[in-house]
Amino acid sequence: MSARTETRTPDRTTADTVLEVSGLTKTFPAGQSLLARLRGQPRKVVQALTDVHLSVRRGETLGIVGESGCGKSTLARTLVRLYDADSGSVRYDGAEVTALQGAALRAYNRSVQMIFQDPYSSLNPRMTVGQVLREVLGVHRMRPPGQIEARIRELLTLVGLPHEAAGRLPHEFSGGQRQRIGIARALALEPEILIADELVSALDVSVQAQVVNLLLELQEELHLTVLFVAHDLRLVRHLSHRVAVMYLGRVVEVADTATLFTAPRHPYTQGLLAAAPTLEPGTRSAEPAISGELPSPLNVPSGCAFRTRCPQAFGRCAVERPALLPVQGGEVACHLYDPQGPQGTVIP
Amino acid sequence: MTAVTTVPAAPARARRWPKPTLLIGLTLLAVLIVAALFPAALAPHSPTDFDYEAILQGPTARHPFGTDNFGRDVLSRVIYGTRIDLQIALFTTLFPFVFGTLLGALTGFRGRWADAVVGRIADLVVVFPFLVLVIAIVAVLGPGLTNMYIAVSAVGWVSYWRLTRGEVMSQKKAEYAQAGRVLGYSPSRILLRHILPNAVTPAIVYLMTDMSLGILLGASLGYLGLGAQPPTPEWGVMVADGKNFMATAWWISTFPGLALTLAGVTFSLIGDGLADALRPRA
Amino acid sequence: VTRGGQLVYGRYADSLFLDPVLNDANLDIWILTNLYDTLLQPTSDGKGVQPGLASRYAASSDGKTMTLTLRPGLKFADGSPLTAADVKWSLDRARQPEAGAWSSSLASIDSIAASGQTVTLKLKRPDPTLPAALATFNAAIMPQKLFTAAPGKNDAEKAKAFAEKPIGSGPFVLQEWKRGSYMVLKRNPYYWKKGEDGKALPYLDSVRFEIIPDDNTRILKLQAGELQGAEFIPLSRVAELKRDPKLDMMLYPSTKVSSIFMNNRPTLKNGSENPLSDVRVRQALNYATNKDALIQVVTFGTGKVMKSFMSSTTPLYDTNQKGFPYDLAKAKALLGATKYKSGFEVSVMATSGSADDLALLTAMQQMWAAIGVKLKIEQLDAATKTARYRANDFQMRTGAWTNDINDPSQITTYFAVYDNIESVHTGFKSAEIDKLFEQSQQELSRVKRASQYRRIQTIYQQAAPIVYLYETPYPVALLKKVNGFVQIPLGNNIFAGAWLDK
Amino acid sequence: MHTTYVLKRLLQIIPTFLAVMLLVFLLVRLLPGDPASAILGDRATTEIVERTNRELGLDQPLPVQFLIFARNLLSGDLGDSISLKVPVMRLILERLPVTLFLTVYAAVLGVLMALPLAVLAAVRRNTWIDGVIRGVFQVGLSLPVFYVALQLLTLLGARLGWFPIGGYGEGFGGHLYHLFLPALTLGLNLAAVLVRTLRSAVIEVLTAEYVEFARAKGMRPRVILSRHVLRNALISTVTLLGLNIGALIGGAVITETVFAIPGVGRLMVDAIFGRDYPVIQGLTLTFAVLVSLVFLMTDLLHARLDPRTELS
Amino acid sequence: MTALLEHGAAATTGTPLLSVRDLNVRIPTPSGTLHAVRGVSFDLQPGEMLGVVGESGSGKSVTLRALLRLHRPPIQTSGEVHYGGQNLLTLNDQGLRGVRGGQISLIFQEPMSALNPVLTVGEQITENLREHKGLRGRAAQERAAELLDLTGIPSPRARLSDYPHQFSGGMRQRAMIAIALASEPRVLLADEPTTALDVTIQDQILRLLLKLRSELGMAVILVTHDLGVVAQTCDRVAVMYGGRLMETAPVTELFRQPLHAYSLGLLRSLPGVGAQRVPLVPIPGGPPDLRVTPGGCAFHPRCAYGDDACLGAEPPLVPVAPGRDSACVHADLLPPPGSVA
Ligand SMILES: Nc1ncnc2c1ncn2[C@@H]1O[C@H](COP(=O)(O)OP(=O)(O)OP(=O)(O)O)[C@@H](O)[C@H]1O
Ligand SMILES: Nc1ncnc2c1ncn2[C@@H]1O[C@H](COP(=O)(O)OP(=O)(O)OP(=O)(O)O)[C@@H](O)[C@H]1O
Ligand SMILES: [Mg+2]
Ligand SMILES: [Mg+2]
Repeated sequence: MSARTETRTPDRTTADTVLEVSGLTKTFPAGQSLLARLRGQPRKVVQALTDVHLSVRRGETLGIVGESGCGKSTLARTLVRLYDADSGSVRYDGAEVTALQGAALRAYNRSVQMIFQDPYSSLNPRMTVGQVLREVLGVHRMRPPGQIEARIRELLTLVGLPHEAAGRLPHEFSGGQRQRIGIARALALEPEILIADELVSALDVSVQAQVVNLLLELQEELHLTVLFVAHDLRLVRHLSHRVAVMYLGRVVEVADTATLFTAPRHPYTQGLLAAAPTLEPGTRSAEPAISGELPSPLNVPSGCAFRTRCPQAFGRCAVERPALLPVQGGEVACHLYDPQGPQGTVIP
Repeated sequence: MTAVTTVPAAPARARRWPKPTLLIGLTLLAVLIVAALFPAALAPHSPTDFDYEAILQGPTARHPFGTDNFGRDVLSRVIYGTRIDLQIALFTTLFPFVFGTLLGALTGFRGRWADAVVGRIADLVVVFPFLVLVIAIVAVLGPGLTNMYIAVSAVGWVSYWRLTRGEVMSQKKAEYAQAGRVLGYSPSRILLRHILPNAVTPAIVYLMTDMSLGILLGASLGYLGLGAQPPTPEWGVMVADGKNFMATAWWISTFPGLALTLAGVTFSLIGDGLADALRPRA
Repeated sequence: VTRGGQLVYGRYADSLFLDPVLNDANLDIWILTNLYDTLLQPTSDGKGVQPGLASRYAASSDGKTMTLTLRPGLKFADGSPLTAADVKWSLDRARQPEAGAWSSSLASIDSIAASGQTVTLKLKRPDPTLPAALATFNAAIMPQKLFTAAPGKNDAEKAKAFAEKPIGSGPFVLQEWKRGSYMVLKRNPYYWKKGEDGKALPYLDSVRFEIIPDDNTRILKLQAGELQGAEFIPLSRVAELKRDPKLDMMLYPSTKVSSIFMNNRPTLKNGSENPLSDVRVRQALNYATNKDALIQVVTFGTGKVMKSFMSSTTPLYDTNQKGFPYDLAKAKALLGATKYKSGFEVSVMATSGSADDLALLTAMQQMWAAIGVKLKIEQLDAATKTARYRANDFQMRTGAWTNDINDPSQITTYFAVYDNIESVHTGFKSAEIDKLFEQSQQELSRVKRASQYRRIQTIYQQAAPIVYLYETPYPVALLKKVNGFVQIPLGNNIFAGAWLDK
Repeated sequence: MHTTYVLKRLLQIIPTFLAVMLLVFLLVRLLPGDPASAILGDRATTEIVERTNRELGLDQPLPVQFLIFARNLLSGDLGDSISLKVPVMRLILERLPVTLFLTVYAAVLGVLMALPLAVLAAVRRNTWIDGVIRGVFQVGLSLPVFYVALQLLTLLGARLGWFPIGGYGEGFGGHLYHLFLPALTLGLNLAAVLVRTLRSAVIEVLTAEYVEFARAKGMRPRVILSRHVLRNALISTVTLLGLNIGALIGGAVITETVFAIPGVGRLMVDAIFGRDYPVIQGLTLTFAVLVSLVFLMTDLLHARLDPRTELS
Repeated sequence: MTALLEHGAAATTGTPLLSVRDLNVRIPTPSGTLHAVRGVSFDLQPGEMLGVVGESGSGKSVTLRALLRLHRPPIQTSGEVHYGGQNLLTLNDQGLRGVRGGQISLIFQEPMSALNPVLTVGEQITENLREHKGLRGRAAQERAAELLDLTGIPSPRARLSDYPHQFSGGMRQRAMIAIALASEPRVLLADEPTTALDVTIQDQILRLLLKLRSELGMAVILVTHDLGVVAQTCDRVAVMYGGRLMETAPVTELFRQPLHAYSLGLLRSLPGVGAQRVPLVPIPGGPPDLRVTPGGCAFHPRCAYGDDACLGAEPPLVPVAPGRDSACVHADLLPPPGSVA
């Protein structure tokens, strides 16, 4: 079955790779009845991430897209060590981070920060913006005590909030402003990598634009590397240098933005793009892009996870999991693009 | 860098005045506290002195609430009772609240075996008949308020533990708590500074209900002779003592009964008000 | 009189165990005489004895033999004959030392002989208390055959089984018993005593006891006519119920005396010095106690001042006893002569939840404060209080007494004679009383006995081991249509002569 | 349907039961005063007390006593009451149904009062109706049970003569009639607790989108109330009821005393004051099992009412 | 009839199916009364798919609910909603119930909270069938299964006895549509029916709506804030801001040339297809405070084209071009969205 065990192609680990994810797997235990356990049935697990390979280049914006539940957040959270991976490795500047603890972990987190999706629950409702920032700066001794207030003002300016904002509680801010506060909080640690999990999904388009602009400016100014996790393909396309497409816990395609959006390879990517409504009235195709629903992560289909909804699936797809292989402008995990031909070398 | 200075001013800072419920509740509480602190200044008579000349007298100008079977002034006893009953309210809930909440925070946050162990103990406490425990403790240590507090505390923490544990378990999944971890905060900081303040509200609101329950429990134990000991002017015991005179001298139990109701209403108003006031604005 | 009907009577608590010999509680004792009959019976005024199952009894001149003649044709409630053999068996069972606390009342009996209608008691010594003892519940006559036929390996087990469905020769027989709820006694058709109409007692078809622990509820139920009688009316409500035109508020004379027992020992259990060991202190406390005020506050005017340690209803009570009239000056003077002239603190054990104890002690706190004595009230539940008291671990405690036997010897053994229970654990000991008591126990002359008892009461009063308080009656409220019911000074509820107006 | 779950829960009761057993055994023996003192009273001499203790087996070392207790328990024997001299099991079997009847009756009355009133208060929230309902129950919640009981008894029993004063009655109808006032007393207390929580639960349900959706579907108000609002509000009622019913069983003491009901509450108090060890032990264990079962039933009922619940 | 169903060809003439005039909704809150919908008027033609867009809080949902008079006191609804010759806002309760769900159905954004968690999907459909179609028992079951089938739920008969939580998000949305369709309504009001869903499922649901529209001849009001959804699905668009309609236009027209500064702002703030990683053009500022009556055009404080002409009375929604209404004083000044501002 495990036809694919060969090591990663060396060219992937280029000098400017800042974060290298390989073979990352993460499962969550699912509830199971006592009877089933007594019967010795294997414990069911939610397959949130399966053998994920991904490299992030310094200074780039890497978009991560995929349907709900495909593991985007899990990936983000595993990268910042909110979750411990089951297996696989994450290297930051060449150093393994999956086992970091204590001070080393804190140092890592200073470099790799995360901004959360929900502008309402990601801020402690009882702490003023000033307190939030003071705490981060204080705990990590980012500045001597005397300079903390000045730094807070600096950060607020950086994210475009008035200085008076320091004295206010989160509920006094709009959603967009709260996301700015979240960004300021992450930036207080002067990170190198910013992981933005659905940063603007909860915002109105007009406000989205404000936050997106801020992100662009900050990236310019602070040379940030950004992992931009989102649903919205239009935004991802606008922001990202490269895009990774995930499906059921796997990365199925990674490519330059231009390549991905103009010449998507994976049938899933194609379907996804087709399903996203464009702003051109009347361009809808006759047939639905992808039919059916996402299979349960408790019961991931064998072989290629997408085969159950794939219009081009064939025999091999059900038995062999396609590896993420390099193609022009990116990588794709689909038997259709197997250099040895779609039929590959597999038992019929 | 061009700061986005065009950001709109935040929505007008909505001043949150306490709701009328809370205001009324706090006002009533203030009245009770004044009565508890300065009973001597308010009460026209001694709460314990007998007056054999004035036994079982109905309300008069001299004794607005009448006198009891010892000729004691009911008004004065009600006023002096305030301190006792507020004390009961406080002491029956203080330890359960503090201990239960902290334990709930710890086990809800760290879970695993500690949670399981405490859960078992809580089961035990809940299925053990409260009265047996109270009477046992009171019998071992003697009746009186202190031992009632001990008995109630031995049981009372479970509610707070449950409430806080559940709330902490859900709060720790909130993104702000997760953010704390990514920001490299220590677990204790996340728990105490971030989660607990947000998780403690139900416990505080319950505290108010619990306070009136505490007073009522005092009254019930008084009925069984296990509560406050005479001549302590405790409202519940006064009501119980007056029950034999309900037909002939209604005032003996009615006025302390009103005081109990007043205290109950006070705590409940504060509870409702706090529930509202402490709810964080999203 | 009118015959028939059911009398529903409200009791504050249920009986526990209906065996005459092995029980201990007033709850049982006070109704047992309705189920079991004794050879002799106490008179209704509690001062003497009258014939019961035995129509005649005679003592030999040396006082060492007593001969009793049974009435002819006696039957148990199941119709089986009551024989002299039953009497012998019953008394033998009751007097064996294992038979609980009451066996000592029959201790003077050496042997018993039964023949025909005659029962002969051979005594070890003359015993003036024996007639009273034979009129006491533990000397009840039980059916030997039925009892021995009851399941069980030994006497205790058989007693348990038999007490479930007891058969005696009393006026009533147990018909139904739902523990904690009600008990129904039905008329024993074989009862020997005749009523005013010349026919066999009792008049009532049945008596139903309803258990109603709450005083208020009991009264409400009576007022609503759901009960025809209710015991233990709180004294605070006596005046009110007296005014109720539908009710007879009865205050039956009782042998109940309430007092405060003092620890007379020089040191307390915890080793500290005990001011109460000084007789002047004890007298001072007695004089400083305003009994009249207490009677007002605690008994709502129903009580009367206690002048001897025994109640005025007890045989051989000395009417010349003065007790301790309230005299604050005397109290101060007495205390002033001791080293406690500036006062002291004393602690008293009270029964928690007892309204009377609390009323009493709160009032006494105030009274004794006048002579500088600070009374600390310690409330304990009854079992704890008893345990502490029995271990002599107390300074003062509240207590009340009722006689079970129609004779002064019972209270005296407990209150005044050290050897039994250290004079109700006060530690009081008087060689003279011990001697007088021993003599009185064999003194057949009532006059001489009376003078011995006069002396005992005087000595006791002078030594003041207790604080004399008051005597109180049995408060029972009855509907007007209830007649002929009596609770005798010993506490026994006598339903045999009760009848209801139609 | 949930057999394994039920089995698991029943298994879980066992350790709790054992702990309760040990705890109550030690606790009663820690109490000052001994059964002999309690039943023999003031007068008994030392020899008599000792003899009684010997007869009761209380002179044995504690571990031995415990082993005997445990062994008898396994064979279903809770021992004999010391003061009443009858098997504890029999006492419990006699008295428990009374208390259970009262408790269930009270719970039914409580829910019957609380549910409609809570719904009314919720529907008319912040109006005077709401205020009156909440106010009345607040007063009920602030007064001691015995006071409420006595007032009900005086008014509905003695003054108006609608109900008998105390007692248990004969037959089902008799029980219903006799226990009405005590059940009402307890029920009022329970209702006061329920109304508070239910009102907010109903308000929550009323503002839930599915109620809005039902209205948008053109459902009749009655249908909306019964099918959509009440069914959902019932879920929280059941949970709340389960939590309170244990307290209700344990809290019947005072009601049983005032209303002269021969239930286990009164028995328990008498047993404790009388140091009747076997009765205390037996009742405590019964209570523990009962409450555990009530909790289990609540959870099962909850699962029935709310299909979202996962029992595990 | 079919002509009406042609995409983008909804007639602007003819008798409207639903006609809304001067709809106002006032919501009292502790801090003042929110005037959440202010003088909204529009017509819905038979078979038309009308999109309503606008930022969060602009009053889209409140408007939709007001159409069915779902707001309860103390919320006040005034104006006229004409349907079938009746004003729904003054109709008696019984008549209203017949229209609600019977003639006009409403579906919500969050199917999880809009479906009663304790009733099976089947029960919730048959409930509607009984109320509006008088169907009971087996017949109702059959019909319910048909409806589920119609919305594309596999093995519909078996799923009838499932509870909502046993469905996936997309299936729940379908189930809700099935419930709404049970009464064969003439109008379907859909409040963000796909916002919570993935694009792939959104695509399926929108197709379903389009299919049902053409098969059943329903008119649909589709509330959304996704302009892409509007572009792909609707015939006509109404743009809401601050409780008012700012512009109504045929969908192609709007995207070609918006005639309200706010519509323009909305379109501009979206990333264009062309340039990557260049700053977007946000609408500055935040939504208006609905508690205060604006002194002029509600959008004026955020508007790049605003001047004194916008102040004074609030500009009314007036026809500015054939089939197009706008409330913008400067409607004719506005450039097409693609050009640089
Ligand atoms: N803490 C957790 N416990 C159990 N399962 C989890 C947990 N977190 C995520 N999952 C499961 O893992 C899978 C991936 O979830 P994840 O949140 O990473 O998806 P996502 O791509 O971020 O989805 P969305 O777009 O909805 O945010 C899902 O099936 C989810 O249910
Ligand atoms: N029940 C209510 N109580 C108070 N304010 C309300 C209520 N319902 C709506 N509002 C307010 O009315 C305004 C319009 O709300 P509405 O829900 O119609 O917006 P919307 O356009 O649907 O927004 P969204 O896109 O977020 O759904 C908002 O300011 C909202 O806060
Ligand atoms: Mg996510
Ligand atoms: Mg909306």
